[in-house]
Amino acid sequence: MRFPTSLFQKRLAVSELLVVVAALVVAFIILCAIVPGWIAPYLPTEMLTDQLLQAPSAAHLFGTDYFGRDIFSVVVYGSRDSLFIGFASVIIGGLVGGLIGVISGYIGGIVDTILMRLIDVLMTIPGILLALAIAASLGPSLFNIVLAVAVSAIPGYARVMRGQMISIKSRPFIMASRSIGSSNIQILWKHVLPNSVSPLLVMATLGIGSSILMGSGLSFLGLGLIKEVPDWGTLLSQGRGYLTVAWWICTFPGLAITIFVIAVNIIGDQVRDVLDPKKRTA
Amino acid sequence: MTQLLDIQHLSVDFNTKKGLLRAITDVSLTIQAGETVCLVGESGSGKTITSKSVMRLIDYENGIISEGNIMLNGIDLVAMPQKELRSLRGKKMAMIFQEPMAAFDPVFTIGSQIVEVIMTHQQGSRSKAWKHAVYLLQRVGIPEPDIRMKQYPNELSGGMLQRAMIAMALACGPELLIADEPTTALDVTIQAQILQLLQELKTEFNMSILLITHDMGIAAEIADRIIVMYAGQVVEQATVFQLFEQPHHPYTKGLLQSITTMDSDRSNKLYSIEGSIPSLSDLPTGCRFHPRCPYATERCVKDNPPLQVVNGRLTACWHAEVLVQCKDWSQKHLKVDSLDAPAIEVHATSEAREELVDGDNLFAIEGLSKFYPIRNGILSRNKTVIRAVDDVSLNIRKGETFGLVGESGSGKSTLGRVILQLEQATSGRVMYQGRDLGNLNATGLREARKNMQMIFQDPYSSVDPRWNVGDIIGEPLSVHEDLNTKERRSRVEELLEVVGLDRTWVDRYPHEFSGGQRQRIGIARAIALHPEFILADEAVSALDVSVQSQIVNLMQDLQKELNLTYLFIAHGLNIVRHISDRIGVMYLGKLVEIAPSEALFLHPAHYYTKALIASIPLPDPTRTREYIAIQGEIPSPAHPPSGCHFHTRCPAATARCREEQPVLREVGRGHLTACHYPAL
Amino acid sequence: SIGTKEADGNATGTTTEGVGGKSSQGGELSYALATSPDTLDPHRSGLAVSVRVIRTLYDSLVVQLPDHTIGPWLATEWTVSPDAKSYTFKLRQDVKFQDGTPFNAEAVKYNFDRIINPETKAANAQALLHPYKSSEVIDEYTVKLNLETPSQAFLGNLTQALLGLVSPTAAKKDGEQFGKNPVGTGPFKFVKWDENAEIVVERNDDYKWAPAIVDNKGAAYLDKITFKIIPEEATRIGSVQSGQVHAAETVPPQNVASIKGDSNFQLLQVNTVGLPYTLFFNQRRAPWNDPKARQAVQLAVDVDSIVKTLYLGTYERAWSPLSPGILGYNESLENSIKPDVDKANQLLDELGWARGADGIREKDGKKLTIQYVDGSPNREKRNDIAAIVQQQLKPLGIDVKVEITKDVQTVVYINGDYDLYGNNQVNSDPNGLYWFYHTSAPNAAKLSISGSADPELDKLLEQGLVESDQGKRIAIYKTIQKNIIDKALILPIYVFPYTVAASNAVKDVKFDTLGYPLFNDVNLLK
Amino acid sequence: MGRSIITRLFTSLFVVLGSLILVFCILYLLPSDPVLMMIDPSSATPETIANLRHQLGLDRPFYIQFASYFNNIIHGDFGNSMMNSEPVLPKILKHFPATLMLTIASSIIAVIVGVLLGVLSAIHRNRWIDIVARIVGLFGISMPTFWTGILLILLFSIQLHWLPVMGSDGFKTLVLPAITLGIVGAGFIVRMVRNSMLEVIHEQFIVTLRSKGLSERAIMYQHALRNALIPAITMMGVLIGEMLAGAVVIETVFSRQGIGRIIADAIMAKDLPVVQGVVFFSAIIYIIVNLIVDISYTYIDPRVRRAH
Ligand SMILES: Nc1ncnc2c1ncn2[C@@H]1O[C@H](COP(=O)(O)OP(=O)(O)OP(=O)(O)O)[C@@H](O)[C@H]1O
Ligand SMILES: Nc1ncnc2c1ncn2[C@@H]1O[C@H](COP(=O)(O)OP(=O)(O)OP(=O)(O)O)[C@@H](O)[C@H]1O
Ligand SMILES: [Mg+2]
Ligand SMILES: [Mg+2]
Repeated sequence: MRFPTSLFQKRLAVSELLVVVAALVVAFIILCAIVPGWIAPYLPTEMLTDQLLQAPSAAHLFGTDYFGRDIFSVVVYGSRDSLFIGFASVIIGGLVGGLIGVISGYIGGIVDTILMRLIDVLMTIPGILLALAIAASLGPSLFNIVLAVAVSAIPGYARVMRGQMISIKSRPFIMASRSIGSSNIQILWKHVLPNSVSPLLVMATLGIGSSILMGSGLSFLGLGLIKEVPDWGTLLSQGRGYLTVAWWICTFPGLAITIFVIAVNIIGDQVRDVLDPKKRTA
Repeated sequence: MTQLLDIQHLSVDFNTKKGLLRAITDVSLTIQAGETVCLVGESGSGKTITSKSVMRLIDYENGIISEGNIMLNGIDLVAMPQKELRSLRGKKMAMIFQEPMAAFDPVFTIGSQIVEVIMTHQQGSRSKAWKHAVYLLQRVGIPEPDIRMKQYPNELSGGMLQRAMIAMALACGPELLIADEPTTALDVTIQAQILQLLQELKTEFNMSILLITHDMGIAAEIADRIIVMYAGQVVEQATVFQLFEQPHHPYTKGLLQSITTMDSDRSNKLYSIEGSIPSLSDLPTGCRFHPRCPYATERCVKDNPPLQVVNGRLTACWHAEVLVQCKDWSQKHLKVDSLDAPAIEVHATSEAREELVDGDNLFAIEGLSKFYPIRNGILSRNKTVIRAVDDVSLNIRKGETFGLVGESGSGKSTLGRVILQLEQATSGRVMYQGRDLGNLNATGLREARKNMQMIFQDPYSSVDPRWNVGDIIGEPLSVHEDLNTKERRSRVEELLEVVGLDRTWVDRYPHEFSGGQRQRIGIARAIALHPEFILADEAVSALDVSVQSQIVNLMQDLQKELNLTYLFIAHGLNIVRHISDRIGVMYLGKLVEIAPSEALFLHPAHYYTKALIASIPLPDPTRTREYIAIQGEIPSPAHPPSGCHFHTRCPAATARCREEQPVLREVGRGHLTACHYPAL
Repeated sequence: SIGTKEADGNATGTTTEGVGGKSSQGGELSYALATSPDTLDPHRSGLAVSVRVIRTLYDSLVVQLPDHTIGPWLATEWTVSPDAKSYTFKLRQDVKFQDGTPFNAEAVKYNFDRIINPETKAANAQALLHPYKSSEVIDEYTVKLNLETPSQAFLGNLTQALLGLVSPTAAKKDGEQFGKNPVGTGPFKFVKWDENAEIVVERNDDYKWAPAIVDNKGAAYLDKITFKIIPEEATRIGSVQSGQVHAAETVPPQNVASIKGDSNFQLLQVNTVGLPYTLFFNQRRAPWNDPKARQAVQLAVDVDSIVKTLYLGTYERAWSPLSPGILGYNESLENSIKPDVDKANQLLDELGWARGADGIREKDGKKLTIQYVDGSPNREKRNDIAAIVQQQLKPLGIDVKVEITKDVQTVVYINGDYDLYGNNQVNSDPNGLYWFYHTSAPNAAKLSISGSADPELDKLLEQGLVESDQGKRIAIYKTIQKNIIDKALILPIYVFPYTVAASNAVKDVKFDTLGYPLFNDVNLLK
Repeated sequence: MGRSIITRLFTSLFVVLGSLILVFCILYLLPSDPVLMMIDPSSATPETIANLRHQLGLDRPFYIQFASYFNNIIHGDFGNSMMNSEPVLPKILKHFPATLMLTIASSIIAVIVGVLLGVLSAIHRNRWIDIVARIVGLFGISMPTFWTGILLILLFSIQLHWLPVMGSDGFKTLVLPAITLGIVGAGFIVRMVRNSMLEVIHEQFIVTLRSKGLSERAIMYQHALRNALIPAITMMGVLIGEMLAGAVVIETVFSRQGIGRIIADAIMAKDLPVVQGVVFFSAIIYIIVNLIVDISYTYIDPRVRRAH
């Protein structure tokens, strides 16, 4: 593209500013997940029994919880599992769902019919029930939570990907490639897939947020993850009983989830815009 | 005479991410009451913006009128607030658009959308408005208007919708009707009907028309005055006779010369203006046309010529006065002898080509059919099929160009796809050099594909937007040939050069090219493997006339150099005539006529062919076309009429035509037609 | 005045006194329960929350008085046979079930036979009734209960609500569905049960056989009680604070202070009796079958700190396998153990567990770990206890793996897949220890939590069950308690106080010896 | 149309069967044993346990268990809860109305708020209204519902005493849960309506409408919105499913009766007949809702209507 970049920089609209802020937020949270030790002043397991339920202060930015843990530190360390739940379940759900969609949409016919009925089966059971049943069956481990959330996300990805496949399949450049003599696999790999992943990508960015939320819903229902360092959902769920006496315990992890999900969504919207060839060439 | 519309020194800017962008600069034009003015120019020259400025619709598209005046009947439109403008829009001035399907709200009935405009501007009851709407529909020639009123846009054909659109525009009796390419999306046959209708209505409603078109034929036919725009500026303004008699601006001259006429010498190259229209963000200095102008001087590079009176017309060229004196300038641009006059000399070259009538067959197509089943309801037992291609037999000879014409939906593209085995035929055979392509296995077919390539209508959507040019052109090479990256790159660069593109552009992406350039990319890809045969499906239809000529020339050059055989599908009959050796005419999946190019145009045997040819607007204002043009629209291919499919629209149809399906039979040397009563 | 009065550990049956003294008649009490009862059939129920409702619907043969003696209720007097294997009860003659069925010896026989009938699918009641064998109707109002073996706990168990007496007519009629249509002799009659929402009971006007532990011997003052089921803590407390209900049970520790500090509300609190919340070592698994290893943990876990941190001073720390207030409670164990990390380290060193690179002790290539199993949800912050224990044992070089599971039954009682697991039991008799510490029968369907197989302990527990001399019996249980602590079989954590937050309008809520609320005297200030 | 509905119902049968099998399989994996939850294993002998398992048919092979379950369903017998022997069907029917009310009420809130904000935000693209509406929408989909719920209780019930904290009787108890769940739905709808409005606004026919002299208001609300709602309606089916799922959490927070709590409890207790019953029920609802969506789709979008 040959845009004069200086013009771009001058006119940074509010919504663009929003994207920049969102990107910074996400970057910071990812940094927290990778190297929490650099950011957190305390260890997340450190129980300062003489400093229970302290309100936010300079010493404890987000206050302390009923164990006497520094909530800021717990939130910082907890980002790791939260993000893991978010990212891993999206990757698993996206890959499996995407693959089903690709096969279904590209092959079509009876394969499509069968796969789509199977997806319908998954769709008829509300996501959280499926997750609940899986989590209950397999027990609450990080991986099982991820699995539960991922499975419930599969139908969405499969449908979107199938739709993409079907619409891309009929675009003229696919026929162009076929007329050149490219094989099905070549066309699928080199044209169809690259052109159809963008909605999947957008969905995935948005899915990170909903996965984290679903994880916290499972915590609330008592099927959450129990680890030394709680993820945000668990922390929020554990702290909810203290809302009237120590609002900070669940407010900060709650905000962490909300802000992260908002930021990811803003970026997802931006990804949608950037990946949309219509908007790119306009 | 009073000016109905008076635009003075209009400049329009757009607020974009890149800052302010001036789309049109210092445009002045006037329209008198009862006058038809045509606005012509290449795509992107600012025609639509000008018309939308009049309606002040650009306000909604981040557009700002930064300079100038627009007066409608003495009312200043520029200063007027939107609220008051609304009472003028639809009432004093109305607009019709290019894509009638897109211009209607899909979720409301036609009737309610017409009634809506009446109710917005006039007091009165709904039932009165409804009655008026019915009258209007009837007036624009829509049969059964009462039923149509209650139908939704998707239930009407394109031609029908354009009529409805016109009815809607006329609802409040506007003084000015702006029509932005009202017929471009329609078939020639329908186009002729619509143009005729517009002219009738103009007098009946006593209004002025501002018609935007890029078809000089249409302008010649309908305009009183023509305004030529280039890169956001008016470059010439003259009466239709003045303009066609002697264009003063080199751009106008170029445009007129680019037109492929019915008598253009098929052995000659088509004239074309070099290069393409500049982008608004990157305008040349001085006269904006100078980079493409063969007469450009230093002055043209430095200073922008004003629109000034030269020989009783307005033109914006420093050298107009001098140029028109030149000898080669004053050569007549258009010479249209009467079509039915048989006196056109047969060019020597075409005679030579005539031999091809008996040449070697590259393709022998026998009884080819392609039916598409359509589902109506999941349980519905009575399967309906669309007979997209119905029992077509023809031969394509080595080295020739076989043209295929016909209205939209007649099955041209489908036939092309089935020949190339991109789709499985329902029945029939495609023999390629004696081999039945239908019997090949996957690898055999892929091998065969090396020899058969395709160029597509839309140069943009037929390339993967995520690939750069090098990859796009290199794709056939990487599929079929074992080359390393360097070899492939150098081959791609060669190909770029062959199709007239810069070899350094390999890393660019499709969206960074103009339409004509993109089509060259498509051609480069098609010839990469040195194929024997190329299917060009509407390969030039989406391009501007000047660019069309460039591409057609290129294709012809390549044909000579590489000894290619073309199947050239198009709906622009002029172009087909120019490029093709033989032409087939399709109607509702059937091949109704095959003939050598000249013979077809001189002696069309089938009434459908005749009608098609008669529908072509002639770029000569001195001749008025007689409207023998076909009535009605193409029937649905799912339920084709009995007997001769064309009988419903044929002036010569008899009872026999209704019952008996005619077969192709020879009516002249190499001239076949499927008509019981050929018009020879 | 604030009607709050906290019961101290020994004083069960605490009452709150009305301000005016004169109780007002009528009114509807709404009382929020923390979980949903499983059934209102006492014989099939296994949840404490059910007992709170069941107690309003049913009466028992006998009642336990605050001094641990047994008093009359539906039985006016009783005799025990010399071999202590049969009990003969004389019954009140003026009692009838709420459906009109007369209460008599037949009814009592029907009830107890029903409990041991497998088709009833009786739950805890079956265990409480053990070792009941059969009943004999002596005359209309005299019944004799025969036992397989003598049991000193038997009479005490009869005081429990789960052995309350159901109407034979109704039980026969409704069969499986009796739990949804309960009929007893209690002060309140069942009206309706909207699952997950509320249970409504109304006054039984005929009632005049209240036990000694309440003042009002006749029909209750309240017209109705609506038990609202509100599992979510914040919602439950919120509904009292907002005035939507009169009272709510199980006040989380963090809310205790604010309720106490609010002059519009009162906080009622009574310690439950039986076995306190205790962490049991699974003695089947090495290395925790070794007393020294267990002692190291016992010395390293700072229970005081746990209880203070989590319960903010509202729960008492437990010291013994039994809770204060029960017969034979051994006070001498209180403050007997002080955290001593050095000693704990030393013990583990002695056992050959050496610290590995990550600070966790190892021996023979195996890490020193504790599989700490706890149930979900985080009831009474028990999961949090696990979290703290995990942190407290880390410096000692023990890796505590916390497993929170919904399915404790399988993990603990069937698979025995744990090293440490916590539990408690509300019980009226120290014999409750038997089920936890006695070597389990080889064909038992369920493992005992402690996995004890200690002949000495077995013998003591068997003696305790049959010893008829109260003094000797107390001594036996004191020994047992000391024994258990000395061998570090368990880590007693806290004594659970039953807490109720109530508006000041609620007067005269009383509690039985086990800490269950009694509504006979309750009245609402208008 | 009528015919295609029948075919759809027919294929739906297989989908329902599929969901039943799926849930059956998942729950079959649950390690816990419902029998042990029903009786006290400490006193029951292994024989009684075995007897009970036999009685409940739990000792039969997996596929036979399913076959007999399915056979019973065909005969209208959904079995009894393992926990308290209550017949499943009446239990579901009893609890369903509360959930339905919640779903409907929150959908109404979601649609009204969502469409309003979505339209405003599209019309005023990139102005402050847009930014605010988008952020509100984002908050809606980003806050864990139980958190929102508790916050609302604290504010409206405990601080302001405006609304009851909990319960499922009467209109007042519906308000807070419906808002909590409605906010989520509104968040989704805002995004959808905004996106499709933006797309519609750039359609050619909007230009035509302007050229007809219509007011912006009429163009936006009569024409653009109606077109924009078409894709939004397809989402409604999904949304209602989400709302039913959201009920699981909301009903717990607000101590409402409802199907959500039933199933949560049943799943954890491995109460197969109840879980199966609810899944069957929710599959049916899903299918019906989507059928309704499709029918209303054809009603609103004439392009689809013709295709039928
Ligand atoms: N909203 C807009 N913002 C920025 N640039 C615009 C906008 N609308 C049109 N333009 C630019 O203004 C120039 C003139 O456009 P216009 O639509 O008037 O061309 P035209 O002559 O009607 O061409 P065509 O024959 O393709 O319709 C083009 O370069 C176009 O890209
Ligand atoms: N894949 C398909 N499925 C169903 N019908 C089809 C399909 N492709 C084409 N048709 C139908 O077959 C008929 C012929 O279509 P085709 O595209 O060949 O026409 P055409 O002559 O190329 O028209 P145009 O000039 O508009 O390109 C049309 O009625 C079209 O609707
Ligand atoms: Mg235009
Ligand atoms: Mg075509």
